[in-house]
Amino acid sequence: MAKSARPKPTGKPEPATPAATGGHNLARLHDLYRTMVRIRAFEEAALDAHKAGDIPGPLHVSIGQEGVAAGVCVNLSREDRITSNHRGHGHALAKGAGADRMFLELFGREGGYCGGKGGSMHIADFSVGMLGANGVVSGGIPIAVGAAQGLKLLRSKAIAVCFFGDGATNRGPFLEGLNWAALYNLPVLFVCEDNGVAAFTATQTVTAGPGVMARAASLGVPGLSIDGNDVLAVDAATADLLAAIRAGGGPRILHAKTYRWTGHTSTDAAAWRDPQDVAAGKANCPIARLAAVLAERGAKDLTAIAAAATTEMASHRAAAKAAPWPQPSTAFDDVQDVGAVRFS
Amino acid sequence: MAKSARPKPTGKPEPATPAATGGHNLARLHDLYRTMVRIRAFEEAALDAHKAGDIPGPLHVSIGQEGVAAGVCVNLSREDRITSNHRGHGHALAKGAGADRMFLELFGREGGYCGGKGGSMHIADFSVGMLGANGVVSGGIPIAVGAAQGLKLLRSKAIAVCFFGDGATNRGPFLEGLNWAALYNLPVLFVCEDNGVAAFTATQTVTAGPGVMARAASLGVPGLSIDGNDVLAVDAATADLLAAIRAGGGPRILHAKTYRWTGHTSTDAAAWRDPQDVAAGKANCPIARLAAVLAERGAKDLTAIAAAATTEMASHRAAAKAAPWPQPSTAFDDVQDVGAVRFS
Amino acid sequence: MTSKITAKPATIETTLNEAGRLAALQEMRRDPRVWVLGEDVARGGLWGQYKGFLEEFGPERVVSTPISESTIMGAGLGAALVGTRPIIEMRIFDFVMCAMDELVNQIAKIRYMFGGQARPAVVVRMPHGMWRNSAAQHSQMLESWFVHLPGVIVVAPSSVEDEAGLLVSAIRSDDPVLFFDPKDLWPATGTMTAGEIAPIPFGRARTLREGRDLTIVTWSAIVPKVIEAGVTLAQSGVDAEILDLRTLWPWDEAAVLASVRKTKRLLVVHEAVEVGGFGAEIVARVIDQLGPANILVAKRLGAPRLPIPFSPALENQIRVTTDKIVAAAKAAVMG
Amino acid sequence: MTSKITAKPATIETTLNEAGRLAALQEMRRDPRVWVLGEDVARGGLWGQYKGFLEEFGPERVVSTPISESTIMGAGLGAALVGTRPIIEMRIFDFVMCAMDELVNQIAKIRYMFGGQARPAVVVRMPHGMWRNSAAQHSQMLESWFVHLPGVIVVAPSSVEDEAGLLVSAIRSDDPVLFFDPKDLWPATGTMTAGEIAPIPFGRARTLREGRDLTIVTWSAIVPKVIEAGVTLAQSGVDAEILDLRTLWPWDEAAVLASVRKTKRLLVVHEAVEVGGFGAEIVARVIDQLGPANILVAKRLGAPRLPIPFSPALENQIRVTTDKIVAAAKAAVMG
Ligand SMILES: Cc1ncc(C[n+]2csc(CCOP(=O)(O)OP(=O)(O)O)c2C)c(N)n1
Ligand SMILES: Cc1ncc(C[n+]2csc(CCOP(=O)(O)OP(=O)(O)O)c2C)c(N)n1
Ligand SMILES: [Mg+2]
Ligand SMILES: [Mg+2]
Repeated sequence: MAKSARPKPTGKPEPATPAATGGHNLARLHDLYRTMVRIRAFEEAALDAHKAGDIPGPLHVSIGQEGVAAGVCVNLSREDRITSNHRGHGHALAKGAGADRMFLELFGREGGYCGGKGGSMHIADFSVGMLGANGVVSGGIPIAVGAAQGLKLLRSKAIAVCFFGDGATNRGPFLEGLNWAALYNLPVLFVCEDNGVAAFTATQTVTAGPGVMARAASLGVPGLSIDGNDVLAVDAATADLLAAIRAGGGPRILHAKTYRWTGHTSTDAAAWRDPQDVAAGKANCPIARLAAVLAERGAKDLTAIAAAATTEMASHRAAAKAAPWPQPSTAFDDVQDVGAVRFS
Repeated sequence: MAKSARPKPTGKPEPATPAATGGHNLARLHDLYRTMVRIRAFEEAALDAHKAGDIPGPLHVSIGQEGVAAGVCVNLSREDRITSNHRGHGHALAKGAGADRMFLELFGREGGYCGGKGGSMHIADFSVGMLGANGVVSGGIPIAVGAAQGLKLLRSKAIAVCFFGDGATNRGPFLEGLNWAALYNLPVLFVCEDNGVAAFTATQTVTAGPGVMARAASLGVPGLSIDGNDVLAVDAATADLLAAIRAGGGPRILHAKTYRWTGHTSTDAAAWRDPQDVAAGKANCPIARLAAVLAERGAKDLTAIAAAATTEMASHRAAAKAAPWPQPSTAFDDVQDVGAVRFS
Repeated sequence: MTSKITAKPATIETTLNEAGRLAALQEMRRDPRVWVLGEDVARGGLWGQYKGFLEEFGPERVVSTPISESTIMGAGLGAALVGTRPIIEMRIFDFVMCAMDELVNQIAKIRYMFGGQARPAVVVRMPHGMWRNSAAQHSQMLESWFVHLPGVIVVAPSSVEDEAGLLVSAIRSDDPVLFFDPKDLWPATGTMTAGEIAPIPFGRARTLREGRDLTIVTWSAIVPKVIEAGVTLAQSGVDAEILDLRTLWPWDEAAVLASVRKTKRLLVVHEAVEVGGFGAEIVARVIDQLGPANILVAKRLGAPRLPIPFSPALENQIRVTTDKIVAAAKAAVMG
Repeated sequence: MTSKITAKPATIETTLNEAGRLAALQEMRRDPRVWVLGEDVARGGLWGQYKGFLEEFGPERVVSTPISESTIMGAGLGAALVGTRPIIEMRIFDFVMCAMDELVNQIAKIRYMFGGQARPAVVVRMPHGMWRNSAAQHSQMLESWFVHLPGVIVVAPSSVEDEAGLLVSAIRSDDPVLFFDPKDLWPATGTMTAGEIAPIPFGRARTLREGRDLTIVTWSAIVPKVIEAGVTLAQSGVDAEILDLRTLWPWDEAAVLASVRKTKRLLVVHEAVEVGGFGAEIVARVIDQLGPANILVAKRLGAPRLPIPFSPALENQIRVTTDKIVAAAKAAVMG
């Protein structure tokens, strides 16, 4: 099984300079680039494997949205926690989860992060602070808020980051969770990954009022709204917000406008979308945009990095396909300690 | 059994003039006064009956908050619907429910609005558009929103009014319901009766951000914030908001600041409150304030109106105490048509 | 799949999904007070159960909603209270957990609490059950919970004809109906009468097979496997009587009792967790009514008390399969 | 009521409410990771179960929350995932309906879904049951639902000693524990051992009375009435064995089977609705394990399938009473 290249957790994150993206040092730009192309390569391989019938169940990929996961997580240390949603592969990879064990999980094989019990929608890696994807829209909001509250109680320096989509802003937990975080001045960053759609419905057709930032402000949570396809803007805004949070300033929100290239699930062609919109969305690729910046600064290794990512993911995919299924008896493990059943 | 004096439903409500409360005609001021003293008398009689052991279960009275129920409901016709919360006697009375049947219900007797099945927290009178109190905080919000949606679908001219407390603004249904109402441009007026407390906790200690109006605005629901103990201000603001709603302008919110004289339930002394606050709250009595306006305009019959209300409620109370218990077998009625059980 | 007229003019062959679509379509045409609300319904719904509805009935009667489950449920109730008849589409049963106050504390109780003033005539459609490796949060079966909840009717069809006829009844019912579409069987095909879909009354089981050796009581998505098991059993000389309950509240106690009186052996098969499932109620009731002395065996076969795992290797392990049904039935007949 | 030391130095006499308070107090003193969140808890909680906690542990460990049930439940879970041990106070069980996604889809499944990585060590306290005419939305008993829900432990004490000892176990448990405080019994008095409260293991029934004629299995707020009925029955020559299950999952099947093997007659008594209640599971399991041939009677006594009405005249009508228990037990012995 190929070894997964995890991005090194950036212990003390270097503060980014919001205005001058040129101020980023080249290593960090490379880090961001590598994370994004690894996510892209992961998602493309997963999509392909799903089409090939090797990944069972529903699959939600985040192609086009890589800038948000990468730009946020580059600012986190391993001790920081994240919660994610149904479209969480990118968040997990950016937080340092191993692509190898993720692929095994997607394939439902032994050695997967959840031993094959979770699949795509439930990937978690507690060892790197990834507290799990979630199959319920908004499900991660109260969990992140509680994690932040627990961390504060334990006098930890770590903080919590909560990724959710635009669709989640219409469920009750959004109001409750943000009010709660502001009330107890909790160290949590809410990240609204706004791709404009929720399943098969354009979010603006089911959302009233001036938008997520106004909602958050009305609940006492300030923040920044940025172009989520500009990974440097994401990085810079996150750094600013985290600085405030780590200084005890309470919760913040990052609203990142982005675009999802594919349909809702791997089997959804999203034929209802305006082809021009789709083309425009794809033209605004976060990876291509960073590549342009890097090229301007003289980077020559981009193709190699992308190729390495593709090779890496292909090898994880192949390894997953070759991996054994979990022992059937493990279906009975990890329900509960007391009162567990063992029969079939 | 004494006959209940229901306020006549004001078919075509006369628009109030917000600025000049003096512009109110005297009959309307009397109407408002009568409604308020009837609510006060009802609540005092109920509180006393509860202390005497004649009313079982929890009892939440609205003494001090009469201005909101009266000022809002004077603008409604019988066809308009309201939903209420756990502190709903005033809303029911102001909407035209009979104090006689309300007392019977509080006492758990035959002839009560719910046949003794509901009690104080579940009074409803569908015949006057009162769609029910609710034992769950925020429970009435989605119901009111749906009622408005149904009315719109049926091409009815009626609208829905949703009464809730400040405590309800921290539950998810507040976000969902307001977004929904704005989205579908529904004819619904949200009324936040803000007495500053939720059970045994001051609401501001558990609420972040700039407040309910900002939350509503962020969800696309504009409105007015007024002194809820100034019944004329409530009347005027409601008239304005309803005019907009009835003109097809979509939902509105009325935020009415008020004060609850008693503890959370009839058995709660609310000893934790600052005695000075309590004194100030009581000094700002909505009934006394309107009485002053009426006196200035030469009204002489206020004592008589108040005395009549007290007498009326005493007689309903006595009638309820003398009334028979519901037939035990009725416990089996009104569960469902198909699949109902009959045994004990 | 679009329904196609078969040779026999009186019936059509179609999918369970399409049967439900036709039933809702018929009722929305019949009664302008009927409407549907839920996520993505204007696009035909997640499962295509409402395909073409927007075009025919417009956006006021085919309401695509925000992801606001509490309000989908609660607004449906409110709209019923003023005289409309909403079909509340919950997409996948598990999400109903986001709307339980509205369902349990409001819809189920409102008529009773208000002494009969309220008539919450809603249908709550909640596609449920295990389905192509969707893991713990998209596969639950908790239908037994609602049998324990006063104020509601619980429907769990398994066939094309029942999906259609029971949905018509549900939409016409003045009681709130919890309608568990068997989502794994959406593409299952079958025949139904052509033309007007007649309502199927609640509380009547369907006898899928007559037999003398034991009574198998079952419902919902597991039914095709039970039928299969019945064939296998017959081949090995076990003559099983199979009853599909179709509705769990009210349930056809008389039919079950009559059958068990004959066979003296009862096996309840359901896809849900065995512990605390509706099978327990059936066994307890049969024992209560017939007396232990008149019964030789009363057993249940359900899933072990585990969340649903994702991997096919694990899901298959805990699923109730045809083999397990055959084995349990044989054991019951030997026992 | 404050606990007072009685003549026997080894025990104290106190209320069930105070027993719970002492247990939580002891555990919060023992383990700084334990904390409590819920509405009004800083003021001692709705029921006084946390009186004095704020003063001793401060506002970070005694967290009065907004009326945000989803987040009370979900934040408790999140805080557990980083290593704290929250007591999630839900005030009144019925409000848990506002937090079912967090309980059912998240807390109960998270360990399993994540292959063992998560340990949701939370206690969810949910005072439940009929209580001084509080009507349908403040009186529900749905404990059987959670027996059917994999991933959780279900506890339902009825005595002072069990409230204390089981709450200590719950707080120390790494599994999520749903703790049903019997709210009608808050003021009930009883004795418990003085000093350190020892944990009571889950899954062990308590025999309240030994007898030969029938086995009555029961739990929660109805227990004092069953005890009373036992005395009355004895006076009329019926010798009932009474078992208080105390925990419903795991439940003490061995104790129940042993008793029914002896008496051959089973009566399950619970306050909840009979249809689909946990009594059904007990009957089904006993029949399954002992075989119908070895049992003379297996019956249940619970409430009829109705929401709880408000009026004393109606509530009394549908309640399980001592008289009904006596009558059911006599019928079981005759039958
Ligand atoms: C409570 C709940 N309701 C509905 C769903 C079905 N569902 C899954 S993802 C999704 C859309 C979510 O949109 P968004 O949050 O914007 O995320 P995106 O898919 O766009 O990344 C829906 C409706 C769900 N999983 N949970
Ligand atoms: C969902 C829910 N949580 C908690 C309660 C308990 N409770 C009843 S009233 C109340 C306070 C409500 O405060 P508010 O809405 O401001 O109304 P007020 O009592 O001040 O009129 C609480 C917490 C409840 N009934 N429902
Ligand atoms: Mg989206
Ligand atoms: Mg209040």
